[in-house]
Amino acid sequence: MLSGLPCSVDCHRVRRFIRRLSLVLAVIALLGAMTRCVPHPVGTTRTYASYKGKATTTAEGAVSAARTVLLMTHTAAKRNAFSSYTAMVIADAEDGISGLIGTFDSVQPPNAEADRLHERLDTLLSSALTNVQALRVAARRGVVAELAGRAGPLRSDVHKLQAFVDAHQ
Amino acid sequence: MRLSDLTRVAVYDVGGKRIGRLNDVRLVQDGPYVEGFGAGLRVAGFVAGSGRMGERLGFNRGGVDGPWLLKVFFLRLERRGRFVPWDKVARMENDAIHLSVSAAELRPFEPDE
Amino acid sequence: MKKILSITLGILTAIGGFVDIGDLVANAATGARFKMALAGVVLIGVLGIIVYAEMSGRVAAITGRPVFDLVRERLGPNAGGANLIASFIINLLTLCAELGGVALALSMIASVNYILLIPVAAFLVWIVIWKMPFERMEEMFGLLGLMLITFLVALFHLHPPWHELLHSASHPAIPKNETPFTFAYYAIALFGAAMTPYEVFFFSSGAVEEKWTVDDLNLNRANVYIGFPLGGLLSLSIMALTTVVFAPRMISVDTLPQVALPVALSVGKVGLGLLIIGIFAATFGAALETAMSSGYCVAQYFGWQWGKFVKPREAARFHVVMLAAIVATTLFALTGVDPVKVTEYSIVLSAAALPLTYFPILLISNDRHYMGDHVNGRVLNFLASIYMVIIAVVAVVTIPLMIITKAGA
Amino acid sequence: MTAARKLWAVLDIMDRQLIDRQDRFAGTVDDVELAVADDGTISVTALLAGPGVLARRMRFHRLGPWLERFARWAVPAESEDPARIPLGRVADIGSAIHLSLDHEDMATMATERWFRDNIIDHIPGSTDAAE
Repeated sequence: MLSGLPCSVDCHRVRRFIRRLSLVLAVIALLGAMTRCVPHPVGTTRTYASYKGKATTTAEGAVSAARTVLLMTHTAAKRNAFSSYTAMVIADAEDGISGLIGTFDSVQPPNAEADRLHERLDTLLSSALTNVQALRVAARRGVVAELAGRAGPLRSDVHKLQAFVDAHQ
Repeated sequence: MRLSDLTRVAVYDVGGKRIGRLNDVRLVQDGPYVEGFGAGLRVAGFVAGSGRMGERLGFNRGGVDGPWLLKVFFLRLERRGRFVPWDKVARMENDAIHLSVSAAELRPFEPDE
Repeated sequence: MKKILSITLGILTAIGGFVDIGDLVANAATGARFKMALAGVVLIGVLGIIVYAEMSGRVAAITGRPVFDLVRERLGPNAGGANLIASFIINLLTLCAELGGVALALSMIASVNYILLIPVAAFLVWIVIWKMPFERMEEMFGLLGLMLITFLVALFHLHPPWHELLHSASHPAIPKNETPFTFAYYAIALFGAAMTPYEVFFFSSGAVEEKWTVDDLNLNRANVYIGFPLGGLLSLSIMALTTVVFAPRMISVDTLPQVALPVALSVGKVGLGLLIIGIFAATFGAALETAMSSGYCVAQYFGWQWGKFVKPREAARFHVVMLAAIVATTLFALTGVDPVKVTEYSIVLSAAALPLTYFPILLISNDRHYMGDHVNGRVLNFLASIYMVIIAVVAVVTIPLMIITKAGA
Repeated sequence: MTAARKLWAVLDIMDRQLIDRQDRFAGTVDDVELAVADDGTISVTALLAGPGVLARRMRFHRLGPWLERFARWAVPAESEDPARIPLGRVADIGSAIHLSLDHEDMATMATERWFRDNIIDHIPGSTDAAE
């Protein structure tokens, strides 16, 4: 191009600016392209397949939270944890599940099939949330040792959620 | 005058060809005596190069001695710069230094100087 | 005992770097998600920080110049200033998260919402910086942080399948429900956690605070060779614990209390209690490290008087910077931001800023005008060069990866 | 007689830590002042330190001179320009630059003094020795 010819300071600056700008734009374009390759748990969706993907991710999250609670009740039953700590772990799981419900509900189901899927998962999630809540209340009251005995309903929620995940993968 | 008024100023040879920017200034402690310091610091010359940071990390001019990979890389960069003794400066303007010699007569700085 | 106390600088630096709030959770999360597949990254990170922390301590001992002084001196005010802004923001983000971490650790015992404990945590951090001599500070929090060894004890007590753990570590494989991008993202988070720049800011400034000289080079080595591997060991034992306890149950880790659950399961209340003390000390230590690093960076860039070796009124700007940093981050933490998320971001951002910090250290530790005969040896330079390349690659790919994976989601 | 010492102005002097005669940190070398003698030789006459000097060097054309004026006003120094450290007050140029000055007299101290007098001195314990 102009290299070799004398060039004012401004001309150098302009050239450098254009070079940098084009580099930045190229990187942004590349990232945009790559982002589409990665599955996302949340966001808008148009097809049933991607809606199903989001439903599975949500259910997996709920399974993780609920299993944390079960493990906690098991630990607490052996008198292996303080009640303040136990309540905190359960409360965190509860927050997690209600967060998942909120995000999942904000996704628009694309068709009638998705509506049915939504309804089924919603039932499972709210049941899990209710049962975790009950355990949290019990833990806050200090009846930590009895938690394991009260965890039966949550255990069956986990089974159902896991079955949901397995069925839709 | 401040050192920062000199650094990064464009340098032109006797034929008006741009040979780069002023990178660093060579000081020799043989100037007029300064009470409390000793012999003064006299400007003996300067190095003109591209003005990029890679050329003033101290591999050629300073004491940086390794690692091998970086040394090879940055020494080549620094060697692109040319040393200009101050007596070869014809005139100085606000944003330009004009030399009384041609670019071909200049050579890279040798650390022993 | 005196010997143990003299390496607490390394221990505190390493614990604050490797097992602060973000890393506690990041290590646990990687174990649960990838089993031990990323253990190698921790080892690579440990070796990297050993190489560069040793250099920074040696330069500080011989010349009295801490890291940010070198950054300004060799990179100049512009690139040095860019590093200052980046490092300062990273320090603030991390400090904010650590204050949350200290509060969380307290609330695991105290049954009080952790948000209410954040101002308490912040005040404690400030009063320690204001009042406590540097050596007392590092001894107290370095030694209390050793309680985190409970992680290791809990791991042994579970009689884990060592062969499987070792196999998973030596044959890293990406689980089939994960993408290479998330795998790489977590690898960078672990590497970035091992090599967070505030470790060398703190370590080298600490060497100056303790007035190390050329006679203390062995002390420097002892601090580095014991402290950082210890941090790495803790990090790996957390990963192994969650590999054993959480991965088979498909539990993913995203909160700090969850990290302690395998320990409670394995060694019970006493272990849990000791662990919580350790977590408190580690997050508190990291809060001290980042709060003071924010003061060190700014003061060293501008050449102001800094350090706890003078009275606060003789280093007024240094103390004002730290006080302002604590106040600002406390307000930010009180908004209820998730401390774990905040450190994850700050670790990854710091990975992008690594070269501007580590490159000047490498230059000066090779500069005969500074170091005389104590310049780097060949083997060290060979290793350091390899790490410089790794650091440069990491710096380039970090932010793109963060965008692609939506921060590891 | 030994050969005269040789230095690079940017590499060996610019941006180095200044240390005063009581071993306190006293700013960094933010610029170097040069003067042309009658015979055309140029020599270093002073080191310059202070936020204004740095800002001007970094091409903040308004902020730099303004900060320099502020420092001159705020620091009641013996010398008329507190940002200026005459070469005669430079004791040694090494990995840091040692001065035979007191840092209280320097431009870099203007903000330090303000923060000390208006904030730090109001907090109990500010004069406690740390060790």
